[in-house]
Amino acid sequence: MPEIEEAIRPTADVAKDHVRAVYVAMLRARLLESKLSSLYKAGKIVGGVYLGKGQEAVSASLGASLIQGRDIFAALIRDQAGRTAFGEPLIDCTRTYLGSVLGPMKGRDGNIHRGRPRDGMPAMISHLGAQVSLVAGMLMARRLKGILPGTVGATCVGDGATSTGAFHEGLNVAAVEKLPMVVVVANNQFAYSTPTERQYACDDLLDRAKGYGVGGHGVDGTDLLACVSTIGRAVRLAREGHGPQLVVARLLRLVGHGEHDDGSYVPDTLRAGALGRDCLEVGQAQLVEGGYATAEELERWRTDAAEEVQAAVAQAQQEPAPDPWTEVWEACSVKLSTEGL
Amino acid sequence: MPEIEEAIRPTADVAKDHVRAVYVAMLRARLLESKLSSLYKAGKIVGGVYLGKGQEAVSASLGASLIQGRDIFAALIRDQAGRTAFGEPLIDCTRTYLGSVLGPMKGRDGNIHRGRPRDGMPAMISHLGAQVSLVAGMLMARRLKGILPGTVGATCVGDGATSTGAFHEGLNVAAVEKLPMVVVVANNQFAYSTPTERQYACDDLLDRAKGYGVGGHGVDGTDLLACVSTIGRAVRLAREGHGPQLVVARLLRLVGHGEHDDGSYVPDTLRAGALGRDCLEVGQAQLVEGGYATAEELERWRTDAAEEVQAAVAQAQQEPAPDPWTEVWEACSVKLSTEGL
Amino acid sequence: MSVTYVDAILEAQETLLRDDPRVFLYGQDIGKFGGAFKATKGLAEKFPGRVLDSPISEDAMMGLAVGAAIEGMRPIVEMQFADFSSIGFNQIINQAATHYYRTGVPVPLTVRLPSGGTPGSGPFHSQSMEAIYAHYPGLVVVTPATVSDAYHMLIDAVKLDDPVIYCEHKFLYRWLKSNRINGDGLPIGKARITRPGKHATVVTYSAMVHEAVRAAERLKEESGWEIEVVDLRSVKPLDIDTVLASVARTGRLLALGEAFPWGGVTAEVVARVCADGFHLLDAPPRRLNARDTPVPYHPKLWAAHRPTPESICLALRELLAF
Amino acid sequence: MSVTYVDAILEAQETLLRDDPRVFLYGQDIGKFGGAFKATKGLAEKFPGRVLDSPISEDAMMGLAVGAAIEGMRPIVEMQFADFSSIGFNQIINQAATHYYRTGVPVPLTVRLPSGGTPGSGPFHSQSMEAIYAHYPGLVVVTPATVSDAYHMLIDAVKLDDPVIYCEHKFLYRWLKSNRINGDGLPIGKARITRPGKHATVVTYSAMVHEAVRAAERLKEESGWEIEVVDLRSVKPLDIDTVLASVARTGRLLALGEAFPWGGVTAEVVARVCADGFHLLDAPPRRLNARDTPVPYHPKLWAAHRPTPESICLALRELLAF
Ligand SMILES: Cc1ncc(C[n+]2csc(CCOP(=O)(O)OP(=O)(O)O)c2C)c(N)n1
Ligand SMILES: Cc1ncc(C[n+]2csc(CCOP(=O)(O)OP(=O)(O)O)c2C)c(N)n1
Ligand SMILES: [Mg+2]
Ligand SMILES: [Mg+2]
Repeated sequence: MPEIEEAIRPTADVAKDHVRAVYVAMLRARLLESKLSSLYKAGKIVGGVYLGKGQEAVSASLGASLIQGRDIFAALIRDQAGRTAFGEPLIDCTRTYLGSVLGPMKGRDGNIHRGRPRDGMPAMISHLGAQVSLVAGMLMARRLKGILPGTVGATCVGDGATSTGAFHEGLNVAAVEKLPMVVVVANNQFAYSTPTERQYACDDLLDRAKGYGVGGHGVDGTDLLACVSTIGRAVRLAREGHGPQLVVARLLRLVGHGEHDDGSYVPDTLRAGALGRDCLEVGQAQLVEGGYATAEELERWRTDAAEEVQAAVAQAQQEPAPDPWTEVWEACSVKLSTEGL
Repeated sequence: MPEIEEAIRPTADVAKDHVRAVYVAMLRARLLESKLSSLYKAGKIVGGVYLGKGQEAVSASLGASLIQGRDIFAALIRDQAGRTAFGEPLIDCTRTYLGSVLGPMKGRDGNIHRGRPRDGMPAMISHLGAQVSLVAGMLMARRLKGILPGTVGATCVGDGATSTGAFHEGLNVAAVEKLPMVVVVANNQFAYSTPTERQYACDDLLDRAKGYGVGGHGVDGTDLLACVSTIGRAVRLAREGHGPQLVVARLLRLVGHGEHDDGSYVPDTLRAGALGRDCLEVGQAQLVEGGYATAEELERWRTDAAEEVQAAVAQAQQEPAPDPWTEVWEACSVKLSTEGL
Repeated sequence: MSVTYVDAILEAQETLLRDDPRVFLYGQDIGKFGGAFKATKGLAEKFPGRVLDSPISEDAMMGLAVGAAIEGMRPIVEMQFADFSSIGFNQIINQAATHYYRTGVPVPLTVRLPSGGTPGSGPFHSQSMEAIYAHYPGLVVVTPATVSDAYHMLIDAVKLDDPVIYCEHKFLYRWLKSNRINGDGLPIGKARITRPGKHATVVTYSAMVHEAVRAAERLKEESGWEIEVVDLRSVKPLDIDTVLASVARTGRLLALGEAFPWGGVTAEVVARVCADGFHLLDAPPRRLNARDTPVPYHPKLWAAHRPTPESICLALRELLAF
Repeated sequence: MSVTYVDAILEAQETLLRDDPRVFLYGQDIGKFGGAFKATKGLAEKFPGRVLDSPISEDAMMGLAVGAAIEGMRPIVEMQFADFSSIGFNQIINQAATHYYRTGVPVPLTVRLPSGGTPGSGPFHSQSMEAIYAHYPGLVVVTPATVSDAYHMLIDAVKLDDPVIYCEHKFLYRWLKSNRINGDGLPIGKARITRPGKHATVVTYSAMVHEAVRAAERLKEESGWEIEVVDLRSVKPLDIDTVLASVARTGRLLALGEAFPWGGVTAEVVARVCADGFHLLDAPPRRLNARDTPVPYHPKLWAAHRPTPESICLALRELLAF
């Protein structure tokens, strides 16, 4: 697979564009999400809102390391930035949150459950951990079709999701099959309100990699450049045939679990500490200091992103809601009986 | 808990008696099981027969390190020796296999599913891994009642069972709660016909201990003295408050998965190698060489055990089968309605 | 001062923790945080060490509860949503449900399942799983529809020596209020005539009791029909005697539920009534369930997915017209 | 030369693997070993890389199958016993069943569940889970009772674009033989009149079809009654038209099943017949199921736990006497 290797191995130039692209995705996601938050507070959203604030560097680094149209990205609850980096249009998000029937889920499912499975973006179910084996299966299919190597499948989970049997079974199966898979654990120190000491007893979730026989990579999730390089390397290793790679990113969720939650259980000391840094601010400084972008570029990106968000919201808001009268109430694709039962 | 520590900390003498007791349990189990095997071939058994041949050293070392009436032993599929060492009377086994209504399960469940939950021996369900959290719960109950420390809960699983979500969730919960629990993995290289390379991808299942934040202990499961000391230490550490301990014993199942299976998928090279040693023979040699027992004693133990097995079989064979007419067909202990539905 | 349905659940748990040292609570975020729906608010502080946050491990949560129950404790497990009990399914149906029959040792645990649909909750936060659990011998399945039942049936569930699946309806949590918790002493296993009538019987449970009453009121106003509403309260055991007595009075049966249409409580009710009270029926019995798709996310779809007063009225009119 | 029921399953899988490159098999011990029941014997050698041994991870097995199906493959997953599908339950009902409705992308997978009781198998190797899966929108549930159906319905299941739960009865594996596999072309979703009759209809499926036929023969011999036996073949969709047509002829219905008595197929059948064919019934419909306890281990208890020709005859005599 030499040509694939080349395509993603960062040369100095590629790396620069890549970092810029990651940052832009983070920025677009952040602005979109803060808009969603306002809309939620204004009662304009259908259902709950779950944001990825503080996790954009991790998520976008992953999304941007994957190749849309070839790879698989099973985004999870806090992956707006990764989705954006992977190439999901913002309108998929606003349509879903605002209940447009034109969204990818047609109003049948909502918010972060959206996806386009045929475009390498499976639509998550709520049950945590369940997407790990699903991605493994998508990769198995490709192997059976003879189109592996060449594809990477990736998914993100939280620290809490590592306690699920599904996570364990899925990662283990992927390891047994030596699939080109990347599982990123965004360890944001809490699962809803539950701190990590009630979730696991090991020193570092990274200690699990060896037990599964997979590659292990730890990273400071607030550090954009570190995320780009570590997650990029994990994706590359998977792509090059080294089997599943487990990335554990340390960071903090800078919002509540959902917008209904103020996250007041997160101690101030944590917020004030290194984990509480805002990866977008860190990234911005890194971009300027490292000469990846100028202050003007940053400003323009922000303006562009704000306009784009505005447009995506405006468009979705004008679109019709699903109509129960024209809804096709069928759970199977094939009609075997007149009644459906 | 000083008095408990004393009770099990092997002094020279205690250690000798302890090793002898372990060996006797192994022997009794072996003879009982070979009798069960003959009975199975003669069509005298109700249902399937699952034996622990080759795993007696591991199992009995565990059973003998636990204190009946105080500790919990959730025996699994290949734990006849551990059950015997823990104190389960042989008649519980023969009654269950021969379908006597006087057995602990009254004919409602069979073979290795028997137990006496009120005496610290939960009755396993078939679903692998499920007993891990159950034992954790029994220990939690004791902690809540204020009678922890002082108790150890132990269970055995196979290499195959480590792939279950239940094993993962259960061990993780035990670790989070820092429960005095010992989980012994009898890695007998196969899960039914499936070799370990289709089961997991790590070098050694022991590598998992760190990922759960629990103690880890590896042992050659064919070596009686090694098992006694390693498993004894794991139990002691659990009892002394060091949280869950994971023991991984390397060995080989010297029989088929069940007596219906000839195990022909096990390569001869494995059988002929170090893992294929018979722990009972190894143990016998160790006993004699180490001065733990004389040849006469060994011979007497064998005769006693054979008689005991014969008696347990003879007794169970005379006993009545369950009678559907007098059977109490009730799944709940409380009768809430006349119909039960 | 009024008590909501979720307050009643909180209060019942407080009472149980206070009065019975064997009781403890186990679930995700139920400790200091007080639970996703605040059904355990303040309890961790009041009962230190007895209200425990669990990892996201529904299988282990249930296995742990069975183990504790075997040892004589009375665990109450909160599933964050009923839908996630699918992960604890194996431990519930194979470990908890079979234990008494297999060993003679009962398993006194209670699983709280925040159940049923609310607008915008979608396919994985809206499920009604009572029929799944009721299928299994060894489980008791209750579905309180009132504030008082929410309280008393939880107390009774925990007192029962057998495993109880306690299905609490999320839609009722804050919407349903009562001036006080006043029990009428009905035990688990007994249904209640929520609204007496004489022209047709609606047999239902949980949130649908209220939709049925609404439909009944509408039909009364509009056309003078007197619809009797029977609240099953527990779906297993199912109080067929009360149902039959009602059908004997009205001659007409509508079995109503919010769950999926294949099988389930409504099928069991109709099948039982037809087997035991065939001669009582003056018209073919009817069923009304949710539609045969996952529960949709968008409120507009959701409202058309489950039975509503409108669709209940429609079904009743057809039943009455027979 | 005769073909057994399990041979038919093996042969169907061989045909599928041969004719459709999208098909692969996944399950515990199904590779070189050929499966716990030898339903995949020789296939790993004939189709290298397409018959894969899985770890003991039913949740992941099902998740993997869904993922592969989304990508256009046609996985067949063998559960070692239906009972262990309780671990794959979440992936089946939440991932597979909801996928088409949620995303518009169908999930063409088949899960083979070795189901039902055999003497000495006990509570965890004897379960019938068809009713559990049939409750969920998005799943098709089939229950072949004949050698030919075992073959053809498996072929049809794999060809179907939707997830199919294929319940194969372990009791029939080697006991049921046929001279050849001769299909009658019935598709999934259509029931079959296995034995025509005129005095009563037994609606049943899977192994109980044979017990019903035995009972029918006995009643014919002993008293001249002509009992019609309807084999549902698939329990979801359930072919109520064929059932109603039969009941229209006989006026009497016994719904018979091997599963637990609360809910399930028999409740659904009775409820549907009563709703749609109330006027066709000359007697109250009856149900006969297993007893309401876990499936007992000892053959003597087992034989009294599930319906037998004797208990079916008894139920039919009461039905006929009405
Ligand atoms: C199996 C399962 N149990 C419970 C839940 C409810 N739930 C949704 S998100 C969440 C917390 C997740 O924590 P984590 O995995 O750390 O991800 P984070 O929200 O921190 O990104 C919980 C408990 C669920 N979705 N799935
Ligand atoms: C969840 C689950 N899936 C499948 C089975 C069927 N089964 C019974 S024993 C067994 C193999 C177990 O292997 P291992 O855990 O290594 O134990 P061993 O038999 O080698 O002692 C399997 C697959 C089961 N009991 N539980
Ligand atoms: Mg988290
Ligand atoms: Mg093994």
